Amino acid sequence: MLPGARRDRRPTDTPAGRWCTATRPGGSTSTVASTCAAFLSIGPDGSFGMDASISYLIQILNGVQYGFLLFLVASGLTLVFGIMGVVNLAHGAFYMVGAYLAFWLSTVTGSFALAILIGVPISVLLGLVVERIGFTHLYHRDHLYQVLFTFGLILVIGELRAILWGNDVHGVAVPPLLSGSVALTETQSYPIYRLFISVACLAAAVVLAAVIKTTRLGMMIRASATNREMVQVLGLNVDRLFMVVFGLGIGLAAFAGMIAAPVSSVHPGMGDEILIVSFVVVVIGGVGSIMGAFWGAMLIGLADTFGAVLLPGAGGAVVYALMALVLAWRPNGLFAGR
Amino acid sequence: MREPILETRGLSRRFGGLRAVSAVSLSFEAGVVHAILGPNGAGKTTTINLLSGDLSPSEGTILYKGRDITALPVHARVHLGIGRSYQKTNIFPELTCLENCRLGAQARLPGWLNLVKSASHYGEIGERAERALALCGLEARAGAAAGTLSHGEKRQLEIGMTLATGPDLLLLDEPLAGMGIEESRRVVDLLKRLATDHTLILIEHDMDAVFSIAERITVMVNGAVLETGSVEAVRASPAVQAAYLGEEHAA
Amino acid sequence: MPNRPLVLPILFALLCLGIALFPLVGDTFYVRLVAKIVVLAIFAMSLDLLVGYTGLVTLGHAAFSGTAGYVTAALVNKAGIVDLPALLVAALGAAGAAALVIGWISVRTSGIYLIMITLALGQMVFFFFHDVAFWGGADGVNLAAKPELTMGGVTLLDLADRMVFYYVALACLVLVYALLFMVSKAPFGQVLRGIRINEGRTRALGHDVQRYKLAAFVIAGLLAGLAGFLEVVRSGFISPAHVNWHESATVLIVVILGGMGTLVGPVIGAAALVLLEDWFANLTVHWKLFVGLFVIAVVLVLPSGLIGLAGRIGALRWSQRLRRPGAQSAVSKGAEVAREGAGDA
Amino acid sequence: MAHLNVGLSRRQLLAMAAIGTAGSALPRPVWAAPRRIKIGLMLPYSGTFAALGHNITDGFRLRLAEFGDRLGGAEVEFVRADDESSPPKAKDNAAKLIIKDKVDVLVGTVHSGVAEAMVQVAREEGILTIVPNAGSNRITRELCAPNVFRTSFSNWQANHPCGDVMLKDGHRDVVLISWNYAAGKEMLGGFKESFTAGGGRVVKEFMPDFPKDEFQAYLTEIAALKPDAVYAFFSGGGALKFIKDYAAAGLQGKIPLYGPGFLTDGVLVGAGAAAEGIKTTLHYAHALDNPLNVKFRSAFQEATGRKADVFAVQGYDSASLLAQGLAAVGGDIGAKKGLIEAMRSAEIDSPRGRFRLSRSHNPIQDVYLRQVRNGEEVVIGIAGKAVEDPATGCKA
Repeated sequence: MLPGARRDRRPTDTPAGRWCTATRPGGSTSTVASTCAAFLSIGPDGSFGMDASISYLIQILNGVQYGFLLFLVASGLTLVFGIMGVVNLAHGAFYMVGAYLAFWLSTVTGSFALAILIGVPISVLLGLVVERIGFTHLYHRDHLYQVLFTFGLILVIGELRAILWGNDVHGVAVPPLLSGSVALTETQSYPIYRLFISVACLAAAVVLAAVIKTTRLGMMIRASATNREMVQVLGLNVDRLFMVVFGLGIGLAAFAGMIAAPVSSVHPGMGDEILIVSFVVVVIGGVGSIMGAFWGAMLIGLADTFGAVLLPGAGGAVVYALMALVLAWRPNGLFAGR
Repeated sequence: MREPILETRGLSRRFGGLRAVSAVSLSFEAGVVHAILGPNGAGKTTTINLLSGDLSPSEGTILYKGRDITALPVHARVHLGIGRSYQKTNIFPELTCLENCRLGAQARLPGWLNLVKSASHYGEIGERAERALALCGLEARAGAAAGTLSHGEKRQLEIGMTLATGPDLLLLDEPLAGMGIEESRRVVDLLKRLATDHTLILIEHDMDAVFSIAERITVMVNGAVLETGSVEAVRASPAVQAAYLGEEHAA
Repeated sequence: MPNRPLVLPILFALLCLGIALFPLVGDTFYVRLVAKIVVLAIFAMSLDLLVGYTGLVTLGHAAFSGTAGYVTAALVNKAGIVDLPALLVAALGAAGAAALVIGWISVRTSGIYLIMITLALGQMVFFFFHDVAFWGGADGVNLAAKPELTMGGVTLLDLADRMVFYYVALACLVLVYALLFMVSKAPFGQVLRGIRINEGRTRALGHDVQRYKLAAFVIAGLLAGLAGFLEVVRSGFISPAHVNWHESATVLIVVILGGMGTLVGPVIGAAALVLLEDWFANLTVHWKLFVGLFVIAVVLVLPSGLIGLAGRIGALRWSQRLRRPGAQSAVSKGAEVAREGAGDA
Repeated sequence: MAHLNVGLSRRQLLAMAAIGTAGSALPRPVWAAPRRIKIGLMLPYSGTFAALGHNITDGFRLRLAEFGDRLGGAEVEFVRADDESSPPKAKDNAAKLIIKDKVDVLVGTVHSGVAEAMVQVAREEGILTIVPNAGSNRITRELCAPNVFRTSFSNWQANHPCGDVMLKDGHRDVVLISWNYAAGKEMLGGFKESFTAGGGRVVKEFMPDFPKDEFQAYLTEIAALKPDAVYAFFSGGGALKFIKDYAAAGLQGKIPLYGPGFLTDGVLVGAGAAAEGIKTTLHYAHALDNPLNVKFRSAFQEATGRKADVFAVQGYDSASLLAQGLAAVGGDIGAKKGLIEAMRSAEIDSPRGRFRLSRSHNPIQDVYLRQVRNGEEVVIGIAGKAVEDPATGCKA
C-alpha cells in the first residue's frame, strides 16, 4: 500500500539483511542470492530486506483472506438488495449466528466440519422463516420500514443469542487437520487455517459465479437484477426466487461467520462490525453489483490490513477515507449500473 | 417566417447501443402550435425529454430564444419559461388542485430559501395559481385532493400546474392520452385557448385533434425527422404517406 | 393541508404544559427522565424534517448531534469556555458544517443509496471521534463544567442547575417546534413536501431539488446539533456511542413510533421509547428483546405511529392524511421514469 | 438476576424511602429499630464483562456472610443495576440507583469509562462509593474525592513494576500491543514510564480497536520486527485469543511475552500450552501462599462452585472496607465524617496480603511477578513492594 508511510524502522538493523548473509554460505547460494536480490529490489520501505518482503507478502495474504470473508457477506447483502430491493441491516446478525452455531455445534458434535454441515442449513432455515414471517410484508413498502424492521431484528436476534449462549467471548478450535503454520523465515510463518479460509471462500465465490452464469436460477437472478418486472412477465415464480435468493444470502453470511469463528473468535458485537464494513464494500462496489462486491471487498480487506499496521491508532479510519475517496470520484460506486 | 423560439441542432440521444434520437435539427417558431407525430418508438417522448432537460443529449445543442441551454438542468429551463406536462399523469395526489398549482407558481419566486413567511401569504403565488387553475378549467375543484379527480381532470391539472410556472413554451406529451370524447374536446378547447399566447409543442396520437390545432407538424420515424412543415405540406408529403399516414389510410 | 384542524399544535401545547408543570409533582428521578425525553424529542424533530417532510431516509443523523456534543465537550474541557452563546454557536456551527459536507455527498443519491451512504458516512464520523486521541478515545469524556449565560458579571442561566436546564431544554423544544412549523408552512417547506410526494415533478415545476434537499439537510443538522449540545450538557458525558449508527436508527424509530411528518409525533415517540425502555429494563436484563419485538410490531402493525393510531381510534379524519406506508420510494419511481423514457425510444 | 430487587423488596424499598426522608428531616432517633443499609451494586451483569460482575458480587456477599449479613450491626439490602459496560448509560444508571432507589452506598464497577462517569455522579451527589475493579488512573487522581474509595488497583500500578522486570530480564527493544481504549493506553503508559526511564526502547505500539481480536496483521508485523520481547494487555476472550494466536504465529518461545496479570487470568485452561512461559505482574495471584487466601479460595468455591479470581478478591475486600468503616460508626451510614475517616485509615486483611489506602483512597499494595509454568500460574517473586499510585492531580 503506502510503503513510504512507514516511519520508525531503522534501516541499519533490519533483520532481513542478516538473514540473507546468514544463509548465503549454505548450499544453494545462487538461488538464495537471486531471491534476495529480487526481494531487495522491491524492498517496500526504503530499507532492504527479505523479512520485510515476506512480511508484506503475509500481510497481502491476510488482507486477501479478510477480503474473501467480506465478499461472502457483502455479496449476500448486495444480491438481496439488487434482486429483492430490500435493505437488510440484520445481515450481519446472521454472520454472528453462524459463528455462534459453529461454536456450539463444534462443542456438541466435536467436529468443526460437522458443525458447518449442520449449521449452514440451520441458518438458512432460520433466514427463510424470517423471510416468510417478516420480509414478505415489506417488499412493497418504503425502505424506511425495511430499515426499522431489520434493526428490530438485530435487537431480537442479539438478545436471543444472549439467552441461548450468553454474552461471553468464545474461541473455536482450529480443526487439527488444518492447525499449524507454514514456516517462512526464522520468526515468520503463515497459519494453514487462514489459507484454508481463502480457498474455501474462493470456492464459494466460484460456485456462486457459476450458478449465476450458467444455471436457470442464475438466469432469473440476472434478469431480475436488471429489471424486476421482467421476471414476472416471463412468468417466473417471484416468490420462490426471493426465497432462494434470501436463503442464499443468509447461507453465505452464516458460512462466512462459521469459517471465520476460529480466527476471529465468537463475540456479540461481531455481526455489527461486519455489517458496517460490508455496507462500505457494497457502497464502494456499487449497490447490486456482485463484481463490485468482490473488488470492493478485496480493496477494503487490503486497506484495513495495511492501515492497521502502517497507521496504528488510525486504522479504523482508513476504510472510511477510502470510501469517501471513491464516492467523491464515483458517487454510485465503482461498478454501478453493472 | 416568424422568430424561432426553440432550435435544436444535430440533437442525438443513445441508450446503450440504441439510438433513440439521431441528429434531429428542428426549429420551433414562437406562437405556433407544433405537433410531433410518429409511430411508437419513434423517439418523440425522448425528444421532449431532451427539450425539457429531463434527459441530456449525447450530441447536439438546444437553443432557446437564441441562448444555448443544452447544459441547463430542468429547473433552470423552467425559469427561462419552458414548461412541460407528462404523458403519464404526474401530479401530487395528496395535495389539493390549488396546492398543486401553487407549487408551480412558487417556482417564479425570487430566491429559493423562503423560510419565514407562510406560503399562503404570498399574494402573487396564490393569484398565479388561481389563474392557472381557472385557465385549465378546474376552478371549481380547487379544494379537492388531486388524487380524487377523474382521469380527464387530472390531465387538465397536469397542464394547469405547468401553466402556473408561467411558461412561454409548453411541451405537452400526449395531453389527450386515455380520454373520452367529451374530455378530449374540453382539453382541445383549452389548448386552443393557450395557443393564443403560448408556443406549444405537443405529441399526440389523436389525428383529428392534431389537425384541428397544429399549424406545423414534424413526423419522426426511428429517431430521425422524416418530414417537417405546415400541416398541408406534411399531409401532401409522399414520404410521410408511404411511411406513416399511408398505413392508416390503408387500414 | 386542507381542513386540517389545529389538533396537532394544540396537542403539542398540551404536552409542553404538562412537561412544564411536571417538576411540581414528579419525583426527581422522573424529572430527569423527562429532561431526557425532551432532548430526544428535539433530536427526533430535527430528523422529522428530513424523513417526514422531505422523504429522505437517513441513517447517519447521530453524526450531527455527536459532532455538536464533542465540540462542546472539547471547548469546555480543553479551552475552559463555559459561555453559553459561544458554545451554542460553535456546536451548531460544527454540526451544520458536518451536515453540509455529508449532505453534499448524500443528496446526489436517493432511496437505498441514501440510506447506505449516510450510514457509511456517519460511521466515518464515528471513527473520527473514536480514533483521534484529541477527542478522548473509545470510552468518551466527561464534561468538566456546565455552560452558563452571564451578562455583566451576573449569571442569568446556570445549566448546572437541573431545573434551569430542564426549562431551557423545554424552551428549546418549543422554539424548534415553532421554527419547523414555520418552515413547513413557508414556500421552502412546501417544496420539501413536493419532493417527498413526487420529486421528479417538483423538479419539472422549476425547483432545484438538490439544493432544497441540501438545505433541509443543513437545517436538520443544525437542530440535531442543538439536541447534541443539550444532551452533552444534560448527561455531562459524550462518547463515540453517541455517534454510532445505532443512535441514528433509534432516533428514526422515535420518529416512526410517534408518527412522522407531524412534529408532535417525535415528542410522543420520544416519551414512549424512553419510558418503555425504562420499564423493560426494570423487568428483565433481556429488555432489548422486547424493544426489538416492539419495533418490529410497530413496523408491521403501526406504520403511521402512535398519532396515526390515535387518529384511527378517534376516527379523526386527518390521520388518513399521514403519509401512507405503501407509498413508493423515490428510487423505484425514478427507475420507472427512466424505463419509460427508454421504452419509448 | 435483576428480579432480585422486584417484588417484596420493591415494597420494602418504598418503605425505606419513606423512612429515609423522614430521617433526614429530623435528627436520627438513636433507639430506632435495626438500622438498614441499602447498597447499590452497579456492575456488568450482561455483556463481555458479565462474569467479572458476578464474581465481584459473590466475593462481596461472601465477606458479608462472614459478618452474619450485617455491617456494623446494620442489616444490608442490595439493589442491582446492570451497567452493561456502556459508558453512555453510566450516568443514567448511577443516577437511577442514587435518586430513584436511594441507595446509601454505591459499589461499582468494572469498565473504566463507566466507572469515571459513575464517580462523577457520586461526587455530585456526595454518595459513598467503592470501586471494586475499574483501574482508570483518573479515579484516584483528578477525580479523587473524600467519598470515593477503590479496593482494586490503578492501571499505572499494575503495569509500572513490569518495566524493571523486563529490563532485568535483559529486554531492551519491545513491541507494545493493547486495545485502543483508555484502560489500554493507561496500562501501556504505566509500563512505558518505568521501562523507558530504565533505558528500554519501544519499537512499535499497536492499538487495535476494542474489542477487535483479529490479531494476525499485528503478529505478522511483530514477527518481522523481531523485538526482544512483547508487552501486551488484553483481557477475557481477547486475551485468550491473543495468546493462542501468538503461539500459532510461531512466536511463542522465540519472542517472550509479558503483560499485566489480566492477560493470563482466567484463560489458562482455554489457552493450554499456548500460555506456557508468559510472565505477568498483578496485585494478586491464585497461588499466593497465605492462610487467608487459602481459606478464601475454598470458601468461594464452596459458595459459588467457581474458582475465585482477582475480581472476587476485590469484591471481598470492598465488603471488608465497608465493614470496617461501618463498625467504627455503629452502622450509622449517616455519620459520613467518621465513616470516611475510618475507611481511609483502615488496614485490610486481604487474600492478596494486608494493605492500606493512600491519601487518594487507592490501595498501597505489593505487585507480584507470576509466570505460567506447566499450565499453572506460579508466583516467582515480587515485582514491586508496597507500590503506591502517584495520585497526580488529586486535590481532595
